[in-house]
Amino acid sequence: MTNEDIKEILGLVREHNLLSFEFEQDGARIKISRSPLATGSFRIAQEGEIPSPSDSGLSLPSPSVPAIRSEKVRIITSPIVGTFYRSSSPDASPYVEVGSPVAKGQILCIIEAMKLMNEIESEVEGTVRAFLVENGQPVEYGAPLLEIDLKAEESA
Amino acid sequence: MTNEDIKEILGLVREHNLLSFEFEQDGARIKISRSPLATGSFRIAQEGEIPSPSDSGLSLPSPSVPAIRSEKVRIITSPIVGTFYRSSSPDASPYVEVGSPVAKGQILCIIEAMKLMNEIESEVEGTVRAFLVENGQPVEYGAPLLEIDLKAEESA
Amino acid sequence: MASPTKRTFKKVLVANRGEIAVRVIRACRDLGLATVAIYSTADRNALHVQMADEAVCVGPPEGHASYRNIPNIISAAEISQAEAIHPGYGFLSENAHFAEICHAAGITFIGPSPETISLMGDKARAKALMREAGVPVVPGSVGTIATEAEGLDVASEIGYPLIIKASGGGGGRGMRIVTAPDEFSNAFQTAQTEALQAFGNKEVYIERFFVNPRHIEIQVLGEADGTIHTLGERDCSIQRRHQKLLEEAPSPFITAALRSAMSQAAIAASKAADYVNAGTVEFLVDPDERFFFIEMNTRIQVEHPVSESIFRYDLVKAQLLVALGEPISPPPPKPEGHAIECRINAEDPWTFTPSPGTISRLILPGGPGIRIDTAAYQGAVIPPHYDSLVAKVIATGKNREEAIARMLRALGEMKIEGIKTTIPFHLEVLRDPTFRSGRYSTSFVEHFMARREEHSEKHPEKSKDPGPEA
Amino acid sequence: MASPTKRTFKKVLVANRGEIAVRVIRACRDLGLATVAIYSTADRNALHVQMADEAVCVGPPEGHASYRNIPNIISAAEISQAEAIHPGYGFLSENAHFAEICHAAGITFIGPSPETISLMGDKARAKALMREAGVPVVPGSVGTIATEAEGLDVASEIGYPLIIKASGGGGGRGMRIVTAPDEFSNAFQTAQTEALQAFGNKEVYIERFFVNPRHIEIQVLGEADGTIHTLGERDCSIQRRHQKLLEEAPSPFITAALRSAMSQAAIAASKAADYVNAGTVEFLVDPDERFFFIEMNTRIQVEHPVSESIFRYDLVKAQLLVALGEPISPPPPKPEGHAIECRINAEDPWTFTPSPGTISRLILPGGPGIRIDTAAYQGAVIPPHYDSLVAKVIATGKNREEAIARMLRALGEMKIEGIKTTIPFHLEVLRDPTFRSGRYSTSFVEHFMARREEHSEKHPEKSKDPGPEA
Repeated sequence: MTNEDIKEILGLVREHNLLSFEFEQDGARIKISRSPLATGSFRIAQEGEIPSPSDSGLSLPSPSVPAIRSEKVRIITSPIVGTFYRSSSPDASPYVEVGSPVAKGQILCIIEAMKLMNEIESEVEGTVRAFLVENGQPVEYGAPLLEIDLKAEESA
Repeated sequence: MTNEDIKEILGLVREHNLLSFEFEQDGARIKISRSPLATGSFRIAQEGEIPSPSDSGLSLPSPSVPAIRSEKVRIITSPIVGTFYRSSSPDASPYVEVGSPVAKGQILCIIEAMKLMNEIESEVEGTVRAFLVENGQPVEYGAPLLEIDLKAEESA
Repeated sequence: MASPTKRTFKKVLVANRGEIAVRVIRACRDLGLATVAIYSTADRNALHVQMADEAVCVGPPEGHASYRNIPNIISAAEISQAEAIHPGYGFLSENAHFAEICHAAGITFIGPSPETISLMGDKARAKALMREAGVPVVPGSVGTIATEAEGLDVASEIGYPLIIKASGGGGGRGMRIVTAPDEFSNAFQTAQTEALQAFGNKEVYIERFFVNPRHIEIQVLGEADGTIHTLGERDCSIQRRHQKLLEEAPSPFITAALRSAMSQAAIAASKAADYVNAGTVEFLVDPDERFFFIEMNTRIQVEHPVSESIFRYDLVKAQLLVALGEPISPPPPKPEGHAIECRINAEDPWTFTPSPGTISRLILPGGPGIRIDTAAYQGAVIPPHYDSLVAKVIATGKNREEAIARMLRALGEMKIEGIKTTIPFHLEVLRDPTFRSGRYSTSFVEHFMARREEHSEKHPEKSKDPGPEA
Repeated sequence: MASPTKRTFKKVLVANRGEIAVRVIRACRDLGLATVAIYSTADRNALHVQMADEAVCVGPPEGHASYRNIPNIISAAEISQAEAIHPGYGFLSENAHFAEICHAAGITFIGPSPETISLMGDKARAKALMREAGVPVVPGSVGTIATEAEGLDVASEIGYPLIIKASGGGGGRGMRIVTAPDEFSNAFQTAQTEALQAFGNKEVYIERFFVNPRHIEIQVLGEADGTIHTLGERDCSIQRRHQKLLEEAPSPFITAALRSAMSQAAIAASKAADYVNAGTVEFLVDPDERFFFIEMNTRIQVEHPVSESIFRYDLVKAQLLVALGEPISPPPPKPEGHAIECRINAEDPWTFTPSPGTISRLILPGGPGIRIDTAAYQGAVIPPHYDSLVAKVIATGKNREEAIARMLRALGEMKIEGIKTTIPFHLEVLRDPTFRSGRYSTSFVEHFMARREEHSEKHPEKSKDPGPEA
């Protein structure tokens, strides 16, 4: 064990706000005691304070929304920037409704971009659980569009 | 393990505000205990990164040097800015030496400032443990000058 | 140690803190001069300490024990072998005694002579000198007023409203406005008491009080041979309780003829005071464009960058060159464009209560036309012991409109978290129609705050403090 | 949606990132225009996203899928109802197809017409046009060279050394220097292969190669009515592998007569290309003061702030005004002072290896004569996917000496931790006697690095990398 090793350990102890730390090489012993007053690190505090980058009412992919909310739900996100529509035209009926069963490859909605209607297909089999965007709302890249409850075998 | 190694480790222990630190080379054993009063992690981290404010060879009071290093030792710091001398003139003998007993109010050294010799008196009774500044060296406000081992009743 | 007659120096001790210490270090660096910072124990991690080549701790946090501690500062210069001291503004910058001690210790004091500082520091003596020099002075008592009876006599000559001021003072303390003779007695006694408490000198004098004046100052720069340069005026009328908050140059009010007359008066004033180095002659200008000498500041001003920006001239560098006895290039005869400075203070933007603390997040503005003078950084501590100036933002444009647009943009993108700042105040002032019109006086802030108050009573939902992020 | 003929707009989408996105947002704000930022998922917390009024995520980190993703960017403009797009530099700024699509979608593209972009983007066609317009062009092939045999014929006319360049290229790729006929065959084939790989077009052309030229460019600004203004030259000779590192204006080499001749040539070039909006005509200037057209950049340049500083003229604001069809104030006929820009890149200062990461500590310089253009802040991430420019520091002084002193001061006080930066490189260049003399060419950096290498072999102990803090 060199001084460099010790220096690194001291840095880690401080970084992790430990009250004490024990370590034994051959007996493989570790003992860590952390300060109960340990606050979030500086960087975390700062991230929390950054203002929301958009005021435009666009549907934003929140950094904290995971792509998969649970093992049984898949969130479909927008692969492009455009306007979200649930049907092919104002008069047409929606491609799917909450509760609709969906098959792989089935059209879920369209994103209009540069006057083109881009059909968004389901990558999974399951049931529509919820819409996350209103009809006609603009969406950016990565914006969550809808949630699909996965079929049992998919979620396994 | 050389004296340089020990010095470095002691510096690190002080820098990281540890209460205790154990180390064993062959069995590779480490035990670290950190002060629960350690101030905000960000400030400490930053202080560590700030370049030393002085290149002038001045004796600097380190932010982490406590006024009292242990219950039994008192560090005498400079109340003014000037030049530290251990005697009243180059020919005179030093006011005190390491090991000298000192009484409250006894002159320990002088700080010359603006051609005036300012006598620094001991606030405590005890024995000179160490000088922390060389004779003739400039000192700033708060610079640690010498360490006094306190008499038993003082430290109680 | 440099001998008292030797003027040349290679190392400068900066006897100040905050943005002005940083400013002086920058000027020293531009000239290749080494720098020594001083600091109190509260400023151990301050930017000026990090930036200087050397740094000496001179005392505990309290200003009188550190940044005003003359023996420790002189001793710091001696042990670091600094041959000159730049005092910045505030602290010891207008302390003639300190300048004298520097000279006695063989240290070049970067500023005018102790005699000039002393003369201009005594407001009554300064005014008497100005009268002799033919500089228009605010009508008032000649010298100080000893008794209430004498005061009443002088008052009846001057006419009301009038103001009673402390002879040794400044910054609003020891000042009383009297609008009618029956208020005189009370005001006189209060002013004397305050003057004694604040400045250790109960002497007061009386002046005519102007209701809606502008506060305009002329920047001067005196060379050792007696040459006096001027760099136009700064309009400092945006004040709150005699504290300047926003300054601009040129003044939107001053005509070329008035500028020329005021510059001539400032030159006469400086010559009468044997003025050497940078200084500022402050005037009140009444709505009829008559101007009156108030005082001369014998140091660099907080707001010097607005003049620097439109003249493209480094005043602090010039201060150092004059002190070195080196030739300076004369400032250009005419400025170009328009500059505004906003003082960003660590204060509640509407109550102006100080808000010391740690800056947890900092984004400074930049881009074309923006200059930042600050000692702030992310993680820096604004201690409670000193003035609350955190940063000066200076916006320069080809005209006043462009300077205002740039300042609005800069303050809009500036982020300071962890402390409250006066950014929201400045943003509202910059959008205020009266400010935009350029037709404002020293009572602007009072009226602005009253309008704001009134509006918030009528529209309580809209008047919420938008917070430091607005 | 604005119709294609309607030019007025109130909201601008900034199709870029980093400091230039911040720069464009600032110019929009100065004019009261709303802004829409676009960003990749790697730039979610980027400063341009925080600063803009709105922001739209347009794709994953890779540039081709986000900042070069034309459908997503046009769609972002449509959903945010932005009526104009400013492309900045790089990415889609010189993509004629993108400019065309903008027009087709009724969006104002802030830049010259697609035809002009297309014409000047084809280096061979551009040169042919310049020859017609009487602008001196580097001696070389007329049009592209199809075969090796044809190339050898042309080469013997031009003489050696010569350079083979990709017709569709730039940035050093597809370029080969040939010093003698027997090297020609190999070089020609390699250049063709590289050109095909890099630009999808194997066409090459041949030019005379100059050994110690200067790279000097003229800033032009074309109005819709055909008026072409010039804002003097920038000297961009401090390059490493065709990447500019430091620029200054005016050039320490150019005489008034040469400046005037080059400006006239730049005007002729711009008129020949029906140039509208800001652009740059790049020239090589040989040691005998002969100048030759290289290419025209049909966008704002990275180094535009040096011209802005000495002309006190906002070029990006002018770009917006020209696109709006609003009158612009003509730039002043003569500049004042001297400006230098250092590009601070997230790279190892001596190997130039990219150093992406998180900025753990940031102190930006300030004070008189310093302008900062950056998207950096403490805590910001420099992603590995884009160019490594972190900040531009622009120092302006009354002369070159003052500008250099201020730049040295500014870079000395600048602290960037968490990533390596090229600050130490710039500090050494600024202190280099050849640079200080002003007598340098595009081979400066190569010689400078060689001298450095040599010195480090002789004095290994002194040559240690002083690190980002030096």
